[in-house]
This record gives sequence, structure tokens and C-alpha cells, in this order.
Amino acid sequence: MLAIEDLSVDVLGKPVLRGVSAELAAGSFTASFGHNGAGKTTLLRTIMGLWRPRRGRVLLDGEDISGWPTQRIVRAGVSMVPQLRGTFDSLTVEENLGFAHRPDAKIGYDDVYRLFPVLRERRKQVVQTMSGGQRQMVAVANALMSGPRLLLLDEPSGGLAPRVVDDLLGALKSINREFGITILLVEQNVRKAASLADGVIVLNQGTVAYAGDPTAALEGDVWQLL
Amino acid sequence: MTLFWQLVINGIVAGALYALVALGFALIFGCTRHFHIAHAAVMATAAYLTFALSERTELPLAVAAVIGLAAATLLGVVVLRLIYLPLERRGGQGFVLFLVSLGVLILVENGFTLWLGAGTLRVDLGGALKRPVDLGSVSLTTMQLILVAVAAAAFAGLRLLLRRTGLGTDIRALAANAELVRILGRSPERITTAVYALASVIAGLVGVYQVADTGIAPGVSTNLIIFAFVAVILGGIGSVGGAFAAAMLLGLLQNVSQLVIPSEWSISVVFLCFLVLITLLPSGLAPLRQRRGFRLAAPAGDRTAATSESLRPARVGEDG
Amino acid sequence: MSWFQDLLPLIFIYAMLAVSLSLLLGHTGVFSMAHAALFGVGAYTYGVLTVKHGVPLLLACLAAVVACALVSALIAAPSLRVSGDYFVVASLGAQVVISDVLSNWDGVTGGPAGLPGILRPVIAGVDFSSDDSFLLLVAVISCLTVAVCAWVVRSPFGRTLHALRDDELAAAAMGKPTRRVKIIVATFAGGVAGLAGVLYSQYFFFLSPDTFVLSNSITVITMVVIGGMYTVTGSALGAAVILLLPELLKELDLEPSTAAALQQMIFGALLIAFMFVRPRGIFGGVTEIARRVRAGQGSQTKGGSVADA
Amino acid sequence: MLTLDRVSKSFGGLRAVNDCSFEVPERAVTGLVGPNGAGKTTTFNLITGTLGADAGEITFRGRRVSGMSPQARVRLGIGRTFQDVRLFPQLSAIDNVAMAVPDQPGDRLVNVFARPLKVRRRERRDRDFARACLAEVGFDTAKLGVRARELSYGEQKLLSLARLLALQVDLLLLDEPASGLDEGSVAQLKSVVRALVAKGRTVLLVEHNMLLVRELCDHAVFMNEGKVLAHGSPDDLMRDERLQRVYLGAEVAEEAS
Repeated sequence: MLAIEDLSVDVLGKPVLRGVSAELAAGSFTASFGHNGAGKTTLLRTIMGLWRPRRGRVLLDGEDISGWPTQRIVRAGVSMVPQLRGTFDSLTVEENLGFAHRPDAKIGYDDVYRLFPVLRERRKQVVQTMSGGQRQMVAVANALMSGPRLLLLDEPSGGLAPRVVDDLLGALKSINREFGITILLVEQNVRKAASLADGVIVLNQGTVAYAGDPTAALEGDVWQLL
Repeated sequence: MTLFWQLVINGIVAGALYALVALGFALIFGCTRHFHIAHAAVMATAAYLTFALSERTELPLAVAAVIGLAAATLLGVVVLRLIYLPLERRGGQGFVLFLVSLGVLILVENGFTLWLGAGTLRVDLGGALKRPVDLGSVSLTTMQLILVAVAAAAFAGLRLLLRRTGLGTDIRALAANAELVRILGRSPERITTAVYALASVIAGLVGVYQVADTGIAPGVSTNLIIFAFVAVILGGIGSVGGAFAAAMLLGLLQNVSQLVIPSEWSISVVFLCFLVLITLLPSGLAPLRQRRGFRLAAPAGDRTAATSESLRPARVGEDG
Repeated sequence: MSWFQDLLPLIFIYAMLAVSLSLLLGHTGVFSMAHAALFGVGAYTYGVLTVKHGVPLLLACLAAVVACALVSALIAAPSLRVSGDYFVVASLGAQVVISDVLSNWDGVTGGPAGLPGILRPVIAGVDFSSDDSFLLLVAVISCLTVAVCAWVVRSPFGRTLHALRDDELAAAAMGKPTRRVKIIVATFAGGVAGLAGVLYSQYFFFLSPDTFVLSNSITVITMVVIGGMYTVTGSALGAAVILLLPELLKELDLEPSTAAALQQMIFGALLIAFMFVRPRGIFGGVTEIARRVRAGQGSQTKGGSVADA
Repeated sequence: MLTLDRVSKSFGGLRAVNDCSFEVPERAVTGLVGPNGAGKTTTFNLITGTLGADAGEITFRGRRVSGMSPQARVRLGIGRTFQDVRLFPQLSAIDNVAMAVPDQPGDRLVNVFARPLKVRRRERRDRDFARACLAEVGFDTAKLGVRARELSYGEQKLLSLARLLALQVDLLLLDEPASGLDEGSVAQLKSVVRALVAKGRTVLLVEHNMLLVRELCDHAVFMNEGKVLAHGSPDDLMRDERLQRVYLGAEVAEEAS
């Protein structure tokens, strides 16, 4: 569904991605790893239209979306959970979801509340006062409310307790299975993410160091890069 | 005692004027961190156009005022869309925006001076609005009464808008996390435009009032905006309610101080108090009221000093 | 060309003022709106001391510089405890207060009517009261001041200022006493502004509070921005550009009030235009190239693509 | 050398550092490891004084430093690098390093006027020293005059390390020094850190690269959710079951054993 072709991106004048190519099949669950500064976040932001590529294209269902404004990309069915700042902290849960909601999305409040029951209990609560795990749930829920076919997540488990990470990544798996949403997950938590994913992309210094099967990734030399 | 209460009344009237300006300025600053000094130009536009249209043409005053208000609102939006947003897209931040904002202010204000002269301009409203209303031993004009009512209504209305409407949620969302607004497929520019329109309408009202009451002259609107700055800083950045309260306080202080200090010193008194106050309370009056009331965004608690400033030239910078 | 001779001392004086502001604005990253007020404090201290109290001219000059430096430090001290946004408001407040004092404190400053009868100095037996000799004096002092400021900017102290401007937190993490440095540079800039004020009062023999109002602060800001706030010489040249502009307007034969408003409008338009076209000012790019040539790095930067990010 | 005793820091409702206690032994490399958001960088900020602690004591060589300004702590001998590098973008590479040399007479405006010769002499010496620091970390000497913002990320990282060397502090806090560096630079980094310790310096570093931690660190402290969960030698730590579960994943742990 998503094809990245020879993508090069400069951020603040410095090359961050250099000729990255990758493909995500519809309904797949792909995990991406790499050091800080390897270009993972830049890859996601470029797909979302927040950075412009210097070279290369991003194709969504065969259509070139690089150069589109973010709004149009979201309407075309791509959503992102940004790193750390995926919520409106001074708003309540319900206000967060309401802001993100698109009426024509096939996912609604009920789906999100079924996925994260705790959010239904706390829908009147201001996000600021919630725990890290719950906030991250709100962040994921926000992205879902815009009705994506492709969901990008930037280190959603950063700073969360292990048990919460399991819950969250488990929820991602059911988002992938039940709603049929394609997922591209950037993670530090290599083992857990790799066990969920059916494909892995390892970035190093702005290039693809490995792309393919998750188990093979963890056995080969690629591991040395992480 | 009569004098005291009259000064209190005058203080409330002045405070209401400052508060209306501060309300819009705080809304914009809290949402976007734009130090929008050209807010004064918006106010002046409403005032000057109302004057020009009613005095120089045959238009009825009410129509002139509505056109003036509309033009002021348009100016606020145009400054945002044609100047601030394009500059922001090029990486210009607080310092650059402040300089252009200053440029817009002197351009617009002097443009009107060039056109209409540097004297004090006033429109005549006729008797009804200027008639004093007696409140026991003190009095104020009907117009002043309306001003205070408008300020109270604007405050309550804005509060309601922010808390209870979809636009209010959008505005608070923008203040909380502008980038997420974009990531979720909404347009921060569109919400910002709404904020500017809203704030500019309020500023326009002040302008119309000003030209009908004490009159408009070069520097009048700049003085008002300076009071609004002080109110926003004292009220705690991001707090619209705090700005409103601080503006009322400034108005009262400026007037009541005249009991003991000659009136030509009253502005100095206000600013000296301000300088002393921010020395003692660096984050304004906000810490005095911990209640999470009327706040657009969290204060810069965990943000580091370098990132919480909006006016740093280091981020200016690139040729071409 | 006699108008030009009349203008020259003013250009030299405003060059000092602009350079002093550029130390704060461009080199330290502190946005001050009170420079006209500081200018006024210097001018009036000198004027009042010499005219009303008969203090010897050089002593009065020294007093003016010191007073101005102290006022500048006083403005800086409280607002440096908090972030930069406050400094704008605090300096605006100071500008308004000082303007008020100059025009309302009739007993001392002469109030709105102004303060006449200021004398030009006699230094070491040389009388500088004629226009030509005074021009020479102003030119020498101004050039010296600009040179001294340029020297400060290039010294290790200047480097610390630049570090502070770039990232205050990191500068503190490198052990620099950030607050003290800011107060010292504010004091120094205030002293320079005071000296400019003294020369201004001597040039006109007369002071009026109208000179030291907010709009004049904005004019000085325009000089610095247009000349190039990141370079000392650029700021000084900016003063010349901005002062020559009204002379060109005079060719249009406008009424004085019209000319004044038009002039301010042009300043406003220039501020806007420069932020779009040349945020580093007219002379900013030039000195940048010079810097690179000096550092021998001209060839190292690839087409400037990095800088344009 | 450095002791944290029950230090806590909250942001709003979030306890970023929670009752955190550990010790950094002298003349050794200590690693601070844990998942993102575990409170490592906040701990750094508390040690350097960028943030004030809500509770607890931090002592350095027996002196209580909590409450001191960042500058005072630098003078006592605590210096740091930043995760996001935080160079002075408009200054040249050499100026970035030279400005960090402590006790410069030129730091005082008075000396610039009163003792220009002394300032100039010292400045020449400081620039030489800065050049030496840059050489020590393997910075490309052809780029000494280039503005920091025009350097690559890897070069900026090296520059920030050189800046820390110029600061001549005894305790060096390195926040993710190896992230974004290529293998050659990481090797350089390792040798620099080892050389520093051999000269009697103490290093505390935050790092995600566990292999580097294992090679470089004598001790490691494991943090999660603002708390210290374990400390010991890196090898011991990597065998710790909790740490494997929370952070490492089985494969690294297998390699470690």
C-alpha cells in the first residue's frame, strides 16, 4: 500500500535520509529500528508530509503523495502518533478524541473505548493528570479517530513501564488484525516489536541497513547496529 | 471619600478598556506565541476609519463603525496570513515576527496620521450616550457603563467559547500542541486565523469606543497595547483570565493613585509598580492563584529557559 | 551640500547609539525598547548639570555616562531573572516612565518647553564650539566608540555574548555567569548611549523631551535592523542610511508633520521588507563574507545551502 | 565522588525522577542505562543544576551542591554534554571550544580594556588548547573555522565532546555520546573516554548502546520510571532478570552470558 522510492531528506540543511527505499504491504505490521539520529523519525515525518524530500517519492496506493500537505495525506488515510507529544495535555480525553475525529472515519468513539476501556472511564479527565501509559493510549486513540488505513507510530512505548508497553503493543496488534490497519512502528524495544511484526526495517545513518524478516534480522550482523 | 469612589469608577472604566485589549492580545500570545504589537494598529484602524467615514462622508455613524470594525478585523487577519505565516514558514520566529509587527504598527498608525492629521479626532455621538448616570455621589456616562458591560460580556463570552464550543476546543488544542493539530489532519493556520479574527473584533470595539469617547490620536493605541503587555505578563503568560484581572488592576491602580500623586505621573506609577512586581514575582501573579481556571496552555514549567522565550534573535538568521 | 554637513554630526551620534543597541539586540539577544530613553538620560544629565548647576563640562559628561549606565543596569537587573519576553515589556515600561519624567519633571528638566543653553566643551584649551571643530570632535569620539564596541564584540567577552545569544542554557552549562554578563553588557551599552546623549545635547545646545520618546527608540531599532544587527559596523552604517532618508524626503517639499509621518511609515515598511528580504540587514551579508575570507573558510561552505535551511 | 541521595523531581503530575539514590565512584566510568523517559536526562539536569530537585541531596566530593547555580557546579568540577548537542550554532567550531576554557581573563569586560595584552596572550593559549582538545577527539582540523550549525551531526557530537574537554572538569556527564556516530567515531570516543579516566577524570554517561556500555563502563546504574532498579558491573546488570525483561530483550542477554 505504501512504497518509498529512493527517498533523500535534509533536515535543517543536513542530509538525514539518503536514498531510502521500502515497501509496506496492505495489512502488514512493520517495525523499524535504528539508533537515535538514524532517520526513523524523519522517515515518518516525511511520509506525513511534515518534511519535504530532496529526492525520491512516497507512493500511497500507487499515487505520489510527496509534496501533498499533511491534511490531504491524513484524508487519504495516513495517521501518525508522534514521539512523546501525541496528546493535547490541557484538554480532556473526550475533547482530545473529538478534535481528532473525522465524521467519515469508520472508527468511532466506541471502537476506541473498546480498545482502551480505561479511556471510557476517564473520558472527562484532563490528559495532563493521567499516567504515562494512559496518555499514550490517548495519543494512539487520537490517531485512530481520524480513520487511518496506515498508522505510523514513533516510539510509542518510550518511557513506559514494561507491563504497559505489553498492553500498548498488544493493542497495536489488534488494531492491525481487527481493523485491518497497516502499521509502521518505530521502536527502541527491539525484541518486543520484532515479535509482533511481520517485517523489519533497520535504518543506519540514513540508509536502509536491513529490510525483511524479523527473526533473520535479530540473528545477523544487523543486530550490531542496534 | 467621594473622590476615592469616583476614582475607583474611573479605574474600572480604564481597566475595562485595558482588559479588552489584553484579552485579545493574551488570546493570540497564548495560542501562537506571536508578540502581536500590531494589535494596536488593528484598534487604531477601527477608530480612524469610523471617524473618517462618519465625518468625511454622509454615512451614519453606526454604519461607519461597522465598516471600521470589519476593516480592523480584516487587517488583523491579513497581517497574519500575508506576513506572520509566510515568515514562520521561512523559519522566522518570535524576534522576527515582533520586528515586522512593530513595522506594521508604525506603518498603519502613521498612515492614518498622514491622512487625517495628528490632532485628536473624535466623533460626536449626541447626547444620550454622553449623559452621566448617577450612582449616588459618583457618576459615569452611559457609554462608560456600556464599555464596562461589554468588557464583562467579552470576558464571559470568551470563557464560554473556549470551554463549551468546538472552536474553543480547537483553540485550546492549538495552544496545547500546534504540531499535533497538523498531524491530525487539521489546519493550524485556519484556527489561528479564527483566533486573530476574534481578537481583532474585540480590539476593533475598543477602537470604536475610543474614537467616540476620549478620541484617537497618534500614540493612543500604542499606550493601550503597552498596558495590555503589562497585564499579560502580570497575569501569567497563557492565562486569559489572569490578563483580564491584571488589566482591571492596572486601571484601578492608575486612577486611584491620583489621590496621592499628580495625574501626569500615574502612568509612571503603574510601570514602576510593574517593574517592582516582576522583580519580586518573576512568573507574574499566576502562582497566586493555583486554580486551573481560564488557561489556554500550561505555563512554562518544565520547558527550559531557552525554549520558553519567544523573542530570541538566535533563531533569526538566514540570508536570502 | 551644507545640509550634509549639518547632518554629519547627527549621523556620528546616532551611529554610537545604534552600535550600543546592537550590542544588546544582535550580539546578546536582548530586545530593548528603551534606547531613546537612555539617550535622553545621558543628554539631560549633562544638560541639567552644566546649565543649572554649573558643573564642569567634563565632569558632567562623566556623570552623564555613569548615570546612563546605571539606569541601563537597573532596567536590565530585574528582567534578566525571567525570560526574554519580559525584557521587551520591562524596557517598554522604562521607556514610558523615563519619557514621562523628562517631560513632567518641570523643575529640573524644563518640562515640555525644553532645556536651552547647553555648551560645547573646551578640552585641553581647544575650543570645540564652532561647527567644524565640533564635527571633528564628534567624528573622533564616534569612530573611537564604534571601534571599541567592535573590539569588545571580537574579544573573548564578545564570544561569551554570542554564546549567550545562541543558547543561554548551554552557556550556563559551560560555567558562564549568564546573568552577570547580561547586566554588564547592558551597563556598557547604557554608558555608550549616555555618551551619545551628551554629544547630542552639545550639538543642538537645546534638549526637548520629544526627542527621547518611544518612536525614537523604534527609529534606532530600525537603524540596527536595516544596517545589520549582527555586525557593529553594519549598525553604524544603518544609522547613516536612516538619517539620510528624511533629507531625501525634504526634496519633496512636504509639510513637516506630513514628512514626519511619511518617514515613520517608510521605517515601518523597511522593517517588514527587511525581515522578508534581508533579515541580516544591508551590511550583514558583507561582513559575513569578510569573516569567512578572514577565517580562510570561503571555500568550505558549499553554496550556502546549509545556511539557508 | 558524586552521590545522589533520595533525589526526586516532578513535572506537573509526572514524577520524572523518584527517590533516586546512587553513587558515582571516582576515576571510573559509570553508565546510566534504562528505557527512554526513565529519567536519565532529568537526573543529569538535576546533577548539573539546570533543574532544581524537589527533594533529596546531591553531594560532590562531600560538598552539598543542591541549590547551587549551574555555573557554580561547573567551577566545582561538574561538566556535561547534551543529548541534543546544544552547541552555539553561530560560533565557529574553535570558538565553541575556546569559550569553554575556564577562568579566562577575557570573560570580564574590564580586562578587555584594562589588560588587553594579558587577554590576548591568554586567548592565544586558549585557542591552542581548544585546538588540542579538538584534535584529541579526532575533529577534522580543516573545519575549525566553520560555524557549528554547518557541521554534520557526527561532527557536532565530537565538537560537544571537545567543548567538555576544554572545560577541564573532573566529573564529565555524557548524554548519549555515541548516538549518531559512525563506527570510527565511536572507537575514537572510546579511546578518549579511556584516556580521560587514565588521567584521573570520572565519567558518568547515559547510553542506549549496551555493547558500548559493556566495553566502556566499570559500573552501571539501571533506571526505570525515575527509580534506580539495579546497579553493579555491566555484566552483572545484563544478567539481571528485570533489566532483561524491561529493557534488553533476550538476545542481548544471551550474548552477555
